[in-house]
Amino acid sequence: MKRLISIFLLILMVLMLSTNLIFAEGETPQPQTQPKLDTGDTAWMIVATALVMLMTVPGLALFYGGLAKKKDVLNTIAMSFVTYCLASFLWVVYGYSLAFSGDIAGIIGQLDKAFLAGVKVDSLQGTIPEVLFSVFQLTFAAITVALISGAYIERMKFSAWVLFIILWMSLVYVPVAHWVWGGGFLAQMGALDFAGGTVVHINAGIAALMGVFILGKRKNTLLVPNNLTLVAIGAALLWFGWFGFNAGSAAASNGLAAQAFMNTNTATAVAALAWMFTEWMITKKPTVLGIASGMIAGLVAITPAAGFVNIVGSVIIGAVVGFLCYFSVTAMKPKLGYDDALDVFGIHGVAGIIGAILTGVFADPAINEAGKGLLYGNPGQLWTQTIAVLVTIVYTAIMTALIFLIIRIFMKIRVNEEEEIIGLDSSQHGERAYNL
Amino acid sequence: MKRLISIFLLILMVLMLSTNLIFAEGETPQPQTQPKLDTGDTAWMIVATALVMLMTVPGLALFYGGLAKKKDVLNTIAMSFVTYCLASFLWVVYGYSLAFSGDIAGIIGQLDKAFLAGVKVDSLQGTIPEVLFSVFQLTFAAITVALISGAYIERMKFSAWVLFIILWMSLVYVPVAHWVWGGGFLAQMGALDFAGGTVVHINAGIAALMGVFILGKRKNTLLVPNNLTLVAIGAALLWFGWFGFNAGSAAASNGLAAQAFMNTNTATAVAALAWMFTEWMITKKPTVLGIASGMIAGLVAITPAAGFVNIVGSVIIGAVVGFLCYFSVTAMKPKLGYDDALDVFGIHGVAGIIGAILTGVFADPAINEAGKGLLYGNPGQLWTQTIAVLVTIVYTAIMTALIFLIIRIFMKIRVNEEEEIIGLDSSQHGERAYNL
Amino acid sequence: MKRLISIFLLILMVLMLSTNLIFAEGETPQPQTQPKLDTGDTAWMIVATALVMLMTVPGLALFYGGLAKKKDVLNTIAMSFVTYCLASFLWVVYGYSLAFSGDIAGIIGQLDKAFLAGVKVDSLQGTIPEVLFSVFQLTFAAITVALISGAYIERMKFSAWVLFIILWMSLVYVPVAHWVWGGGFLAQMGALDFAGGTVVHINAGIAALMGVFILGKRKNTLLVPNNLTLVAIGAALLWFGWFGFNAGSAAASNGLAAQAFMNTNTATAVAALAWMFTEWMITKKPTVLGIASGMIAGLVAITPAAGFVNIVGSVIIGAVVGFLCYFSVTAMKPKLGYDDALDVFGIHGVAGIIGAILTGVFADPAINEAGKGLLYGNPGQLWTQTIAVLVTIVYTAIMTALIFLIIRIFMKIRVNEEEEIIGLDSSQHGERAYNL
Amino acid sequence: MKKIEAIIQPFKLEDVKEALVLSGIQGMTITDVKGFGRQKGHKEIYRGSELEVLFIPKIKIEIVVPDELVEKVIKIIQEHAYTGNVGDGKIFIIPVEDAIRIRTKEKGQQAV
Amino acid sequence: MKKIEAIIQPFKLEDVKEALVLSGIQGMTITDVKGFGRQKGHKEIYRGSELEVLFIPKIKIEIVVPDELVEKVIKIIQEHAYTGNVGDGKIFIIPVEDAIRIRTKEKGQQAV
Amino acid sequence: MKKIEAIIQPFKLEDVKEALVLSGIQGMTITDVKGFGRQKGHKEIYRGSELEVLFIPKIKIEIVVPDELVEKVIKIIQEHAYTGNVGDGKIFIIPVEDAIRIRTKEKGQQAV
Ligand SMILES: Nc1ncnc2c1ncn2[C@@H]1O[C@H](COP(=O)(O)OP(=O)(O)O)[C@@H](O)[C@H]1O
Ligand SMILES: Nc1ncnc2c1ncn2[C@@H]1O[C@H](COP(=O)(O)OP(=O)(O)O)[C@@H](O)[C@H]1O
Ligand SMILES: Nc1ncnc2c1ncn2[C@@H]1O[C@H](COP(=O)(O)OP(=O)(O)O)[C@@H](O)[C@H]1O
Repeated sequence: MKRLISIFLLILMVLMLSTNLIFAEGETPQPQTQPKLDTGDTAWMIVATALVMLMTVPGLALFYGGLAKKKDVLNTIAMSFVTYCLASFLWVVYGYSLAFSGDIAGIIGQLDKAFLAGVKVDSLQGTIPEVLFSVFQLTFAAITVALISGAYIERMKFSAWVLFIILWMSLVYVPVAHWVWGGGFLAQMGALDFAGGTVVHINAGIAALMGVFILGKRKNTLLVPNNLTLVAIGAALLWFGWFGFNAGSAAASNGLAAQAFMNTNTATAVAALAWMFTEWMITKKPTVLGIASGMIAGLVAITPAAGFVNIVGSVIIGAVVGFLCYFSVTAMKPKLGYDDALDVFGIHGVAGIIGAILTGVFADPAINEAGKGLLYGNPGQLWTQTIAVLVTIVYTAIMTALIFLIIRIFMKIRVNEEEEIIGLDSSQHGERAYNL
Repeated sequence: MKRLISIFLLILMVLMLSTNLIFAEGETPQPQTQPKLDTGDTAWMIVATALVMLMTVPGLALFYGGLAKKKDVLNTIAMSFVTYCLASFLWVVYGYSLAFSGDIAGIIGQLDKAFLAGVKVDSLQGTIPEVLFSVFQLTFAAITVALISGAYIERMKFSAWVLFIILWMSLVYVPVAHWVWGGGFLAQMGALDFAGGTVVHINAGIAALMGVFILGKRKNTLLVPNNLTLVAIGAALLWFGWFGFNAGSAAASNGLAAQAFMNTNTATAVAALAWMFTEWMITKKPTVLGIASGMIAGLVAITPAAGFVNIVGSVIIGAVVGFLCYFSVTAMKPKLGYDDALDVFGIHGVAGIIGAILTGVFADPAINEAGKGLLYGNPGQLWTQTIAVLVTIVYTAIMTALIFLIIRIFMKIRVNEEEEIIGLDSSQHGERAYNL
Repeated sequence: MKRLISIFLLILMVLMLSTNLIFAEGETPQPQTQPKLDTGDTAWMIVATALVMLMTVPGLALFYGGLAKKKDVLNTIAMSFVTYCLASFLWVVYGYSLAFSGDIAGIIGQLDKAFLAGVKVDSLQGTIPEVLFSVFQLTFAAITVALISGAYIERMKFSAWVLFIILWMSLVYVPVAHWVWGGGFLAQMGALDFAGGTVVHINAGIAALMGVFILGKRKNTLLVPNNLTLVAIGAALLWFGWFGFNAGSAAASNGLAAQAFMNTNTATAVAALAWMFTEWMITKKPTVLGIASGMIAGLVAITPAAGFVNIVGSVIIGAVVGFLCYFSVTAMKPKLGYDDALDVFGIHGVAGIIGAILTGVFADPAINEAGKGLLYGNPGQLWTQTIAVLVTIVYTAIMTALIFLIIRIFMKIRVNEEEEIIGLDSSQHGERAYNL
Repeated sequence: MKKIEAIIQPFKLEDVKEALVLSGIQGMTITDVKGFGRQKGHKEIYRGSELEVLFIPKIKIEIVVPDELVEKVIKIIQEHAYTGNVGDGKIFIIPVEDAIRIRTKEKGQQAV
Repeated sequence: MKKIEAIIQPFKLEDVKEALVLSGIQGMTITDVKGFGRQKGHKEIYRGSELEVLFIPKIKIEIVVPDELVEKVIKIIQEHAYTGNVGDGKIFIIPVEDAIRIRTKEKGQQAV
Repeated sequence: MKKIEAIIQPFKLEDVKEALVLSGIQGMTITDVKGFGRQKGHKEIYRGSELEVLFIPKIKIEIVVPDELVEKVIKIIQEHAYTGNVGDGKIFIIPVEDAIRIRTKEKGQQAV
């Protein structure tokens, strides 16, 4: 634990120093044309932020927690909770600034807004307060890291996870967010990503996959959900919160937000049905877990597309992803044999990639002038999308491996066998979920 | 399952063809005066829509799921989840258009907005985007059908339920919604229904009652709630979401929405207390389930009245309904002997009727000029309310019976006895809720 | 039960008469300059109100319910639920009026707005409907009383609790709310309390402490959480709802609301981490309950400060309170030996006091002109804060003791030993939480 | 005295208990157990991961009775727990040397 | 060797265990069971639907002891599980032919 | 016939069952129990309040077998439940006078 703290302080210092030294001469943040604050837009964005927060705490925590084995449920919940808390802290310390303030060579922002320096109560970002924009973005950073935890559960030491959060958020999330949303090189390339298919889901999915290769398999790789009612609550709250995630990414209270809302709802519903019917056909039983899994796949796939495609696009994206992710989870994973406990790669990674690509196909300029896909005469978009996806995959894969190596220097990453058998709730937290 | 799909396609085709053939000459949708988009109204309505979504997924699913027997909890949850997903899909395909686009003889809308054709990102409905209006209405359709499931649980085949959703939504919900809200004949008659007492609750309540007559009793008709903490969460989320349902029905962010909010809160609180104290008097124990049931009764009863009555009206409606529904559930049901598993008729039907009638009594023109009740010198309103209620009851009862007959042609409606005994979670879904 | 009703009617009458007689000559409510309704502000405040409602129902109910013993979980939930319902009713009857309408000698309001008389659909409070302001305030009253219940659980008769709600809300909450927010003497003194640290948390914390002295210890004072997943859901919903509580206290959709949001998020996250790391250091295990407890401590402490301090202030407040509350709960309570079952004093009382004092230190006029703390050259503020805290403590302590004496006249306050052993779910409600 | 231990199908408990009570049996103790035997379990499939449920929920009834009642009790259980399907369960008879009622300190047959 | 099976009130477990440990007993196994007997159950009413709770939660303690300790153990349980109310429970004594400690393969009295 | 009652570590159940089935054992009944013995429990600390978990989750396996199989079954359990740590558990052998299969009314060794 003490080790943890000192490592953290070290990282913090190195980060701060290095960015300042290397990039001190970077250009100053561009002045933005500042229209007046719109109370309606602000109202929506405050709520959207709260909704995205709810996705991690408790949405994801419950979705993952319910799927964990009975003896690991609290550890699984704790991973999401601590991620949200740590990410919240790091974001105001340096995350926001490095991702969104200025730009250095298209790669990273600057540190001038560390501790939100210069972000005044009346600073605006578009028509909403900048501080609101900052906390909205914070919730995205938090959930991205938390998503990864689902792959690692039932074996990873809690202290190693805490260290992982700090490193991965700093070295992977913040730069990638800058590339896509902060004026970095992917943004400049014209990659379409309405609400974070690449930054959030592909990013998390690949990190999950890479991590489980390094972590190794659990002794018992069976999925034995301790409480599917928690999974139902979690999936529902994720859907509910995702309206903030996707419709909130319009950054305004307008028709585009409404369209993103409708697309999100449609693709999710269709994906849940697609998964359910596929499963029904194949195993003869439509499961609640299947419906819930389909929902998540649909939500992920529509994320990059929500503000670009029309309703028909949404239906198709939902149907495709519900169908394909069923197989990525039930066929591909067993075939390849990696132990992605809760299918973070199989759902977030795969659906994220499908969504990013299909955005390049279905983006309808009648919905949003900013995006024109293959079907509307712009095949080049597909290429741009592919590049953006590949860049993210490569960067994340390498960095995640590196981060595990760094952690290994300081501590064991896995609990020992006995701790794994008795469960991480007891060994890591000294608690039991239920006293029924 | 394949049967299910082919049936669905058939229905879809028939519906599309028939409405187009018969009603092709229907008048075009009336041009509406289109004021500018208001970001505040839009912000509220986006959130209201998300709130109503939350009522079904997971609100109702948990409320019902917690009340089901341990071996049927997932099936009960699945019924709500699949309803929301299917309704979401059907709504954008043809539901919205038939309910809200144009009007043919006061009975049904047209198909010109199938797949939201013509609903542009900047189309407005009042001061909010039309696409937002459409998805808001979608959430109402979904919950109405989902409500019915509570009556049928612990015995109905999942495939039969899926088919029921499609048929009932198409043949009952959409037309009735058109009559009351889409410019159909009840709207023209001047029936007051602020947020859907008739369309949603009476409609669902009667369908529930009719259905259980046809389905027959369960082998074990005892109520053995597997998890009352889920019931508490579900009831609370229903209340929370209902603010979107009722205050959202103002379709704007204004004093009327606020009044509807306050009325909703007041009637619900009073009804919960009324039920609790009645029960306390009679069985000597105030139960958590009683408090939760009273809440729902209050929410239902205030639904048609929320934007019409003043605070005193709300208190009285709440008190009356909390008191009466206690008896409809504990005395009337055993006396009449139908097996309405979770009291969908006893609560939604009865409270819906009480609310609709009392709206005709307490509607206060000082709150909303559009409504003037008996107490304010307009006894005719009471008559109009009664007609609207009766029309809905008769139509729903007949159509629901018909729908069950149709389903019977294609498949068995009930699971067999052994499946009922081992529970529907296992027989329909092959899952278990808890591994504790 | 009958006794309960007659007592209630009595109180009501006495209250109404006395205030009217004594204060009939009080000045009329000041006319306020009434700007136009802002739909954005209204949208946010509608949502904020729903969010604060969610804090009690089901947030607090689950947080407390999950921590209760298995045999007392429903009773614990019922205490929160019935509180919200009763408070909702009493608030529209007389609570709002006495707290917020007019002012008599700085001590109490008037009864002219009983049953919201004169609060029209288009009456405004600032830029939002007055009826919305009223229901927003209602949710604060409800949660304050509900908070107290956590200290008394597992021993108090449900009927005694019902009576307590009525008395405490009328005799403690309403006056104190008037003093601080309704134009009463503390408001006039210039005490800073953005969202209710004093009125809500210190108030509840002291009432909790005083009550447990009078109630006496439970036979089994061990904390045996029946279901920590409920605690996780409850804590998360409290955090989510608290955005409405704190950012909603800006009463507008603007930069200040955004700042309050960000401060709330930051302090909460930091406090959760501070508690977790402290615990990790001391007991070698970071617990989920510790993280959740730290969250609540952070939320409480930032409450008075949310709209006054900057981000650095939030971090410090969070860190201090997470650290100190760990000890107030694990060291101070055992040492002093009172049986505050769920640490209402240890968390709400202590964190509330810390927050109120630190607001006087860190209030930054760059955030909010209305507040200037010690660090910004205004040491006097610290004194004002201290006075406000002390006044509340003394008043609440005395009144709570008095209220218990009054209740004792009418009924036993504790269940008997056997009922305590078999659990309050069975003895008070005749229900069981789980049939798994 | 003997202890009769019967492993039965859970949904037969109500019937069996009813019949025993009618026959004058005044006490019994039941336990939720899981059984493994000729009755095959089933599979639950969570995201393609097959969970074999080998142990099937059963109820164990324990009744201590005087020797002369053993036959009667066995007969009742046998009749009322019977469905004819594999998995109906077993009855075991185990010797009991003594019994004590805690409340009254009675011993032997008085105690049960 | 004998196995002493005691069915007791759940809230007496703590007392009984404490007393047994003090007397030198080093091991026991407990099970959550439900009992039916002279002690009446209660009714729970959910929306007017009465759920009769006939089976009352009890704890079963199993202790295997050498013959010479039987009396002592019975006495301790009897004293510490006693409240005097109906439902206090029973103690049964059952013969045990052998015992083995898995860890050490010890047999007989050594094993318990 | 004997009833073999084995108290084992929960995570050893799979192994033991597997081995028994391979050896030809066709039925058994298992119960979730909690054990107290030489193996020390642990403490859970909830907000500073220490909850001593003295009773440790164990699995009780009950198998009724003809006398001639007793040794074999004991041996298998002993081998497969063994870890060498305190808390591995016990095996008790209890006489059974008769067994009945409810489905077929078979008695004695046929029944198990
Ligand atoms: N040898 C045995 N020892 C203890 N319990 C047994 C034994 N054989 C079977 N059982 C119990 O009896 C139940 C029913 O046995 P099974 O072989 O499935 O069907 P049947 O009793 O119809 O032959 C099992 O689930 C198990 O609990
Ligand atoms: N004949 C019996 N066989 C097995 N267990 C019994 C028997 N009679 C009673 N019990 C158990 O003993 C418990 C207490 O018995 P009961 O008749 O209620 O009270 P008391 O022991 O005071 O006479 C019952 O709940 C049941 O678990
Ligand atoms: N005398 C006994 N009677 C019944 N069960 C016992 C007895 N002694 C131990 N047990 C059971 O055996 C388990 C293991 O015993 P323990 O003393 O902890 O370890 P070991 O078996 O290695 O000596 C205990 O948890 C308990 O369930």
